[in-house]
Amino acid sequence: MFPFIYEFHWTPVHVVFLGIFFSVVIVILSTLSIALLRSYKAFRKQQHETIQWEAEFEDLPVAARTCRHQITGEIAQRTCNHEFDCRSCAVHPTFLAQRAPVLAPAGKEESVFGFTMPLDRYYHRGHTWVKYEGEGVYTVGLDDFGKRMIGTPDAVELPAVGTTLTANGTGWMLKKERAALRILSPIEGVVVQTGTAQDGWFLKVRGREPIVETRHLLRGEEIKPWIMRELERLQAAVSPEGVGVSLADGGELVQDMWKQAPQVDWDGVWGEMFLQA
Amino acid sequence: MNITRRELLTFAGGSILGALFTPIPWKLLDDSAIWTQNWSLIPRLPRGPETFTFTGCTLCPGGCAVKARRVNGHPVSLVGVAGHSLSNGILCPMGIAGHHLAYHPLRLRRPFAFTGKGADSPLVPSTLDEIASNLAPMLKDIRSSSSRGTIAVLDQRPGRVLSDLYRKFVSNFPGGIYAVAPGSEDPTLTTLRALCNTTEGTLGYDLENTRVILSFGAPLVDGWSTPGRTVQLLQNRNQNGLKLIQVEGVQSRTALQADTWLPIMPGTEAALALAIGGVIVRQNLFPAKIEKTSPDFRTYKTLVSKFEPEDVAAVCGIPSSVISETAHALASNPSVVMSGYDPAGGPLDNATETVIAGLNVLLGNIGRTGGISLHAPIPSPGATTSPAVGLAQVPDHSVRLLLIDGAESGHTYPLSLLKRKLTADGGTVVMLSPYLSSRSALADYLVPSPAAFESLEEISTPPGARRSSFALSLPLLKQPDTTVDPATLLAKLAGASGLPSVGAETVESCLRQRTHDIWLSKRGTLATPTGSSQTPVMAMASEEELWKGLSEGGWWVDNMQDKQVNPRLTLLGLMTPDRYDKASAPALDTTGTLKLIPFGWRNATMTASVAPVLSKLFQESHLRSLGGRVHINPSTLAANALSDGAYVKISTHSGNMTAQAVADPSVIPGVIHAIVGPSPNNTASKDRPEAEGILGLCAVRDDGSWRITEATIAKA
Amino acid sequence: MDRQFIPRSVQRSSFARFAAWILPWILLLGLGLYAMYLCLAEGLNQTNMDNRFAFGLWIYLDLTVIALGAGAFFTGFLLYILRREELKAVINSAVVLGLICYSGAVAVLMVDVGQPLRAWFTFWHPNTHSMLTEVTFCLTCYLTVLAIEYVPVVLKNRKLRQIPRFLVFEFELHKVMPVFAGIGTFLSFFHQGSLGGLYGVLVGRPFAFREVLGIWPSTFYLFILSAAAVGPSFVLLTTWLVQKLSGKQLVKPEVLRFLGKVSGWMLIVYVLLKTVDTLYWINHTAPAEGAPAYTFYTSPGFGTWILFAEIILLGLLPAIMLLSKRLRERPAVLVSAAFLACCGIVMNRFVMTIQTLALPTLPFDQMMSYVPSWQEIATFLAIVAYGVVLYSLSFRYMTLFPQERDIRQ
Amino acid sequence: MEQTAQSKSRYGMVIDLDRCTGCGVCMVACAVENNVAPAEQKATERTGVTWLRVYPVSNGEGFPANDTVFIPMTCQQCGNHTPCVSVCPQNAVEVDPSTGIVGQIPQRCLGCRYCMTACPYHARYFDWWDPQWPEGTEVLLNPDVAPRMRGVAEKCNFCHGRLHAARTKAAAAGRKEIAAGDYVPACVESCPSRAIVFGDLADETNEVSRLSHSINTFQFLPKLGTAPKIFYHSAKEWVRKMADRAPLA
Repeated sequence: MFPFIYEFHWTPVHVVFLGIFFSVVIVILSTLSIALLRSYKAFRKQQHETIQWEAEFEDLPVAARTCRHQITGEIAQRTCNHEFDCRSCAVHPTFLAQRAPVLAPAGKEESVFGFTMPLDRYYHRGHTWVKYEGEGVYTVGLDDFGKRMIGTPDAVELPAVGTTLTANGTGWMLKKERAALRILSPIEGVVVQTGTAQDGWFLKVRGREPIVETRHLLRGEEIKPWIMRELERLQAAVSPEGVGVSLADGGELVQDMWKQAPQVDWDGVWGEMFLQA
Repeated sequence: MNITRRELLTFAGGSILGALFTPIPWKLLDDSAIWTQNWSLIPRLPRGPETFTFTGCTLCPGGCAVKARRVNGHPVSLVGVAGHSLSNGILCPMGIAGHHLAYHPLRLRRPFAFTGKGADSPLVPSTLDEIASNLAPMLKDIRSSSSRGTIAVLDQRPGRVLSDLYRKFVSNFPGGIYAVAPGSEDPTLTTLRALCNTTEGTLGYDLENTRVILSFGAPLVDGWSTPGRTVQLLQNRNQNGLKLIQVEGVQSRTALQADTWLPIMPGTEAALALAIGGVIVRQNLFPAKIEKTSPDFRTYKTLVSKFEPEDVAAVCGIPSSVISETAHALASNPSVVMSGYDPAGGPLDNATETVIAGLNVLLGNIGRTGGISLHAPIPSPGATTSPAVGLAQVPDHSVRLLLIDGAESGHTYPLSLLKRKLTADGGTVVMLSPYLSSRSALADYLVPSPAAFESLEEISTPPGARRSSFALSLPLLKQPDTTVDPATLLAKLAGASGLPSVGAETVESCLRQRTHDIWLSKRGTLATPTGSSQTPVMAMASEEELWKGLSEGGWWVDNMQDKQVNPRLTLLGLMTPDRYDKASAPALDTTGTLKLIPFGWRNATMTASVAPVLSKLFQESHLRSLGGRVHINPSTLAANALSDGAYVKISTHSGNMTAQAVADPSVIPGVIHAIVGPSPNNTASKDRPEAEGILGLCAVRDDGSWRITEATIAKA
Repeated sequence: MDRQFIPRSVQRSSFARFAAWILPWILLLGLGLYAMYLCLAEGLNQTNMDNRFAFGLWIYLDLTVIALGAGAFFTGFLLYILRREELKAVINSAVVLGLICYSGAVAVLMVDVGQPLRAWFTFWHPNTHSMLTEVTFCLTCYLTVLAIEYVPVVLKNRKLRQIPRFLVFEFELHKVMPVFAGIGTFLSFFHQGSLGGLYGVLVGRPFAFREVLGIWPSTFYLFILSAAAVGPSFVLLTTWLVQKLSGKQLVKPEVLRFLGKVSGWMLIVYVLLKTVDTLYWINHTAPAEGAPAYTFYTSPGFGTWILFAEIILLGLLPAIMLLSKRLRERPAVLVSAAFLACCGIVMNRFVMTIQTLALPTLPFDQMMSYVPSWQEIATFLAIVAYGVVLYSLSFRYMTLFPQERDIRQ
Repeated sequence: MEQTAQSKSRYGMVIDLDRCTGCGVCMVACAVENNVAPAEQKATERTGVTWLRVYPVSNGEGFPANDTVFIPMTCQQCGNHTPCVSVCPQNAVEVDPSTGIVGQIPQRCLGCRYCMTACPYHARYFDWWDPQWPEGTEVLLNPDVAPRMRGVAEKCNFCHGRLHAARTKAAAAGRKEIAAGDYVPACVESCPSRAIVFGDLADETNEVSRLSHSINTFQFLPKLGTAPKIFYHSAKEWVRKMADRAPLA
C-alpha cells in the first residue's frame, strides 16, 4: 500500500476505496473508544450503581416494571420507563396532584393479606422500607414480604459505616443457598449505623440533605394493591412448579416460604421479586 | 550538551514515527511474510558462471546433438543444436530432460547382488571384485567346455566400439554368443540384409530423396531413428514432395501426420504387402531386371497371385482400390517400404517382415537413389570374431551366463523371450544398468553403469542412416565413483577367468582407438556442431586434431561412395510360400477374442527410463497414456459391456492382469491397445522392481515376435 | 453446578444433560480441527479440489453461511435504524447467529487459501478492482462489528455483570449500538453484494457472468436482496428450532410472524428481479459470450429444473406463503416457508459456485465433477459443530431471548 | 480493468495445429525451463502443474473416421479485460505494460484461487503440494526462475527468465530493444515441428503478426472479449468449427 514498495500504483479508485474503508475502520474504532472512555468515566464517577440499576431495569420482565399508578388502578396500563425513579418522571406529579397517598402515624401496623406492613413508612418496590427517624436519619429494612420469601438468610453483607448509598443502587447483599441477592437501597445517603435481622432493620442512613427525596417510594393506600400485585407476580413466578404458596385465598401465610417449598427455583423467584435480572 | 531523558524519548519516538513514513518497515514486513513461506522445501537455485557444452544424447540410438546450458558446471537445460546436419536441432521429450535421469529415484548407486531368483529376494550391496570372484569359477568352467551352456552378451545398441569389445570378449569362450537386443536394429534392413545375402556394409534409407514412404507402423514422427531427420522431412513435404502412407491399426501420431492412413486390421499386414506385390507383378510395375536377378521371382509371382486385392480387402479392411493406388504410387516414385518395430510391440512376425522387405526388392529400391543404400560402416579394427545374432535366434536354454549391456535401445521386450534363452536352472544374469528397471527382475548381479550424460560415450551411426557417422557424447554430470565403466567390467571378468586382456580397459580408450582408426582411414569430414564449418579428415594434421574436434561436439560423417549391392536379391529369402497360406484367410475373429497389442513409445517403456519431469505428459495430462492402461475402441468396450475408465481383467494363455480401460476411437475395433510404460513417478518399490505388466501376458512366438496375442477382457 | 451462570428465572436442563448434548458436537469440532490442521500442515492436497474445481465445498458453504448470517445485519437494521422494537426479542440470537456464520466462514477461508499467513497482503497490496478485496475488507470489518455486538450479550451474563466494570462497559456499548448496527448494515450491503459480484464479474464464465449495473454486476444486488430476504427467515427458523429443542416458547408468535412477513416482502422483490435478470441473461448476456444458455442445462443432473426449483419452488412459493396473512398465521406454514426460503438460498449459492465451476468453458471441455474429501467435509462439520456449541453455550448462559422470562411457560 | 492495447510490444504466438504432432516436448521443456517440479505421487491431470498443456481433442467420429488434433493450451495472455488480473485481491497478477505479458507474482499470492476460477482457458495452476525434485536435482534447476512454494497459483509468463536475459543482453550491447532472436520461450525453441511462431504482434513486419491475420487463424473463446494473444491455425474445418462451438453444444 505504501508507495514504492513492490511497485504499488495508486489510482483514484484506490483513494476512494481505501478512503471508504478507513472511514469505516475509524468509525468503528472511535465508537468503540467512545464507549470505553465513557464507561471509564462513569466508573470513575462512581456511577456504576445507577448504571447497574438502569441496566437491570431494562432486563426486568414487563410484569415487574408496571407503573405504580397502574397498580393503584389510576391508569389502565403503563410500564415504567424511569427505572422506578418517580422523581424524574413527568407523569407522576400529575397523579400526585389528583390524589397523594400519605403516611399513617407511627406505630400503626397493618396486616395486608397476612403480611405485616406498617403504614408509617415508605416502601421500595424492591421490598425494602424506609422510616424517618428524625435529625436526617432514616432506618432501612427488609419488608415482611421480602423476609418471608427468603426466610433466614445464610449471610448478610452490609455496607460499612460511611458508605454512600444510591437510590436503587445496592443496599446490601443477602446470601441464601446459592443465590446472592442484591437488596436495592430505597434512598440515597451515607450509612451511619448497621443493624441485624434481629433488630428488624439493617441500615441507618443519613441523607445529604436533612430531608431526603422520597417521592419514588410507595406509601399509604398504595401498599395494598402493590402487595396484591406482588402476590400475583410471586404466584406467577412460582407456579410453573405448581406449588401452592398462594395465600390470597385467606389461608394462613407461611413464615418461611423457602422452607415450605424448597423445590421451587427460588433463585429465579427472588431475582424477579427483588428486581434483579 | 545535556540530553535529558525526555529528549531522548522524544527522539526515539520521533524516529519511530519518521521510520513509519519510509518504505523500510513496510518492506521488511512484506519480505518477512514472504520469507516465512520460503522454507527449506523450496530449493536454493544454483549460481555461478554460465557455459555451454555441445554433446550428444545417448538415450537411444538416435543420437541427437545436444547443446547444454550449464551453470556452475551443472547442466540446467538441454536443447537441440540448430543447424546440425543429422538431428536438425530437434530433441524428443525424453532427451530434453535427459540430464535429470541421473537423479532418478530408481538410480542404482552401487553394485548389488540378489540373494535369490524369487520375487521377494532382497538386494544385497556388493562390490565389483566380489561379483568378479563369484563368477570366476563359472567363467573358467565355460571356457573349458560349453556343454553346460555358454556365455552370452546382450548388446542393446550394436555398432559401438564397446560392441566390438563385447564380441571380442565372448569369442574367447567356446560357443560364446554376441546377441543384439530386439529393437536395436531396423527390422526391415535386417531382413533385407538376409535377402541380399551380404554381410558387408550397412544398409540405410535414402529418405532425403524418397518420394513415397510406405510404412507398416513405423513411428516415423514419434521415435524412429533420429527424430530430427524424419520430422523435418515430413514438415517440408510441400517442398520435397514426400508422401507418407502409414499402415497401422491405430491412428497413431504418425498416422495422423501421414498423407494416407491405411487403417489395417493388425495381423493382416503380410496379406496387404503381398496384395501390393501382386498388383505390381501383374501390372508389370517392377523394373524388368528383377525378374532375371531374383532367383525366387517365379515363386513370388505364384505366391502373390493368390492375393487378389479384392480378397485381401476383405481380410485387412483396406479397399482394393486403395491397395492398387498404393502399388502404383510405390512403383512410379522413388520409394521405400519399411516396417514398424514398435518399442514395446516388437517386430512383426518373420514372414510379414520378409514380404515387406521383399517389396523393396521387387520395386528395385535397393541401391537406388531415394531407396535403400549400402554404405561402409565406421572404420573399425575389424577382427570381430563372433557374429552378431538377434536375440530370437539364440538357441533356447543355451546361455549359462548372460551379460546385459547398460545402454538402451529405447525398446523393450517380454522377459520370457530372454528367460527361455537361459539354461534350465535360470542361468546367471549380470546386468549393467544405471537404474533398477523391470528387466532387473532377471538379474543376479546389478552393476551400476553411468547414467546419461555422466560419462564419455559415443554416438555411432543411427539405424537407417544414409551414411556412417560418429560423434562423442561428452559428460555433463559428475559420474559417481561407484558406477562401473562397462569396459572395466569386461576387464575384471577377463581377469577373473584367466583370459588375456580383451583390449582397452575404459570406454574412453576404446573411443580414442576408434578416433585413431577414423583418422587412419582418412575418410569423411568433421563438422562443427552447428555445421558452420567442415574439415575433411584427410586435411587434418594429426589424430589429436580429430579428437579435439570431436571433443568439442564435432560430428564426423563418412563420405565413402555407396557400396555395390549383390545383384542376386531374393524376394522371399528362406521363407517358404506355404508360410503365407494363413495370411489369405479372413483374420476377423468374431468369437469375442480380442487382439492384445502392446504399444510403447521409444525410451518410455520402462519404469525408470524417463525423467520424473515427464510426469507432465503421463500423469499430469492426457497427452500420453500412462503405462498399464489399455486403449480400446468404444464399440468393442460396449460389446464387452464395459465403460470408459473401467478396470478390466485381461486374460491370455500366459495369465491375466487388471488394467484401466480407456475408450479410444482411434483404435481399431477388436484390439486391446495396451500401453507399456512408463509410470514416471513410481518410486514405490525400490527393491524388486514391479511386475512386468502387459508384456508378461504376451505370447512369444518361435520367430521371437510377440506383437499379437489372443486375449479376452472382462470387468475386473 | 453451573446455576450461577445461568440467567435467573429461566429453565435450563441439568448440566449433565447439557454435557451429553454438547459433547458429541465438541468431538466433531475436534475432528474438524484435526482436518483443518492437516490442510494447513500438509497443504490443500488434502482436499479434492483441483485446478479446474479450484473452489469447492468450502467457498460454497462460505457463501451460503454468510447469506444465512445476514439475519444479524438485517434484524439489527430493522431494530436500530427502523426502530422495529419487537425485534428486540430476537436481536441477541440474531447477533450470535451472525457471529457464528461469519467467524465460521472466515475460519474456513483461512484454511481454504494456500498461504494463510499472507492473508493480510490484501490490505497491503489491495486490488480495488477485485470483488474479493471488497469481501475481505468488509468481512474483517463486519466480523469486528459482530464481535463488538456480541460483547454486551456476553457481559450480561449473570456472573459477569456482577463485575461493575463490565456492567458499565456493556451499558455504554449498548448506547452506541445503533452506530454499529448502521456500520454493520453498510458493510453487509457491500460484502453480500461483493460475494455475488465475485461470480458475476467472471467474464470467462458465461454461466455466472452478468451485465454491469452501475459499477457492479447484477448479482451484486441480487445477493444483497436474497441475503436480506433469507436472513430473517433463518432467524425465524433457528428460533423455532431452538424452541422445539428446548421445549420452551422463547418469543411471542407475532415476532416470528413479523420476521416471516419481512422475509416474504424481500423475497418477492428478489424473485421478481431475479426473474428479470435471468431472462436478460438467457436472451442477451450468455449468447453474446458465445454460449447459448441452453447449453448450460444439457448435462445430466443439471437440467432446467434447477431454474424452476431455484426461482419458483424455493423463491416464489415461500414468498407467497409468507405474504399471505392467513397462511402466515399457521405456524407450520410459516416455518415451512422459512425453510423453503433458506433452501432457496442454499440452492442459489450452489448454482453460483458449484455449477459455475462444473460447467466447461473451452469447446473441447467436459462437464467436471467433484466430491469433497473427508477433510473438507470434516472442516465444514467443525464449523457447524462450532456454531452449535457457541449457540448452545450462549443460549444456556446468556439471554438470547429476553421475552423468554415474560412468557409464562 | 487493465488495458494492454496501448502497450509498446504485444508478445503473442500463432500455433499451427496442423503441424503439432502432440509429442509433448514443449510441456517438458517448459517444466524444465521454469522449474516446475515433477508430479507428486498422487497428482493427477487435474492437480498437476503444467504451464503449457497439450490437449488431444477428437472430432468425435468413430474408427477410422476419427481425427485428433493436439491443442497446446497455455496462458492466453489476454489483452483486454484480462480476467485473472481484475479478480486478484492483492495485485499478484499484473500485466506488464511494456510487453503485454500477464505476469504472476507468486510471492504475493495468497492462494485464494479466484484467478483460477476466472480463467476460462484453465491456464492457471495451483501448487497443491510442496514442490519436490528428486534428491540432487536441485543443482539442475534454472537459476533464472524462482521456484514456487506450495499454496500459490502459477502460470505461463512466456518464460520471463528468458525475457530478462534478452533484456540484459540488449542492455549490455547498448541496445534499447531486444533482438527478436534473443527472446524465444522454451516451448517455441523446443518444438520439433516448429508449430509455434512467437513474436511481437504489435510489430506489423513480424511473421507472428502476419500469421495472426492469416486465413484459417482463430482464437479460443473470442466472444468473451478477452483478446487472447495466442492464435491457432488449422486448415482442417472441423478444428475451426470445434473452436467456435460452445462447450456441450
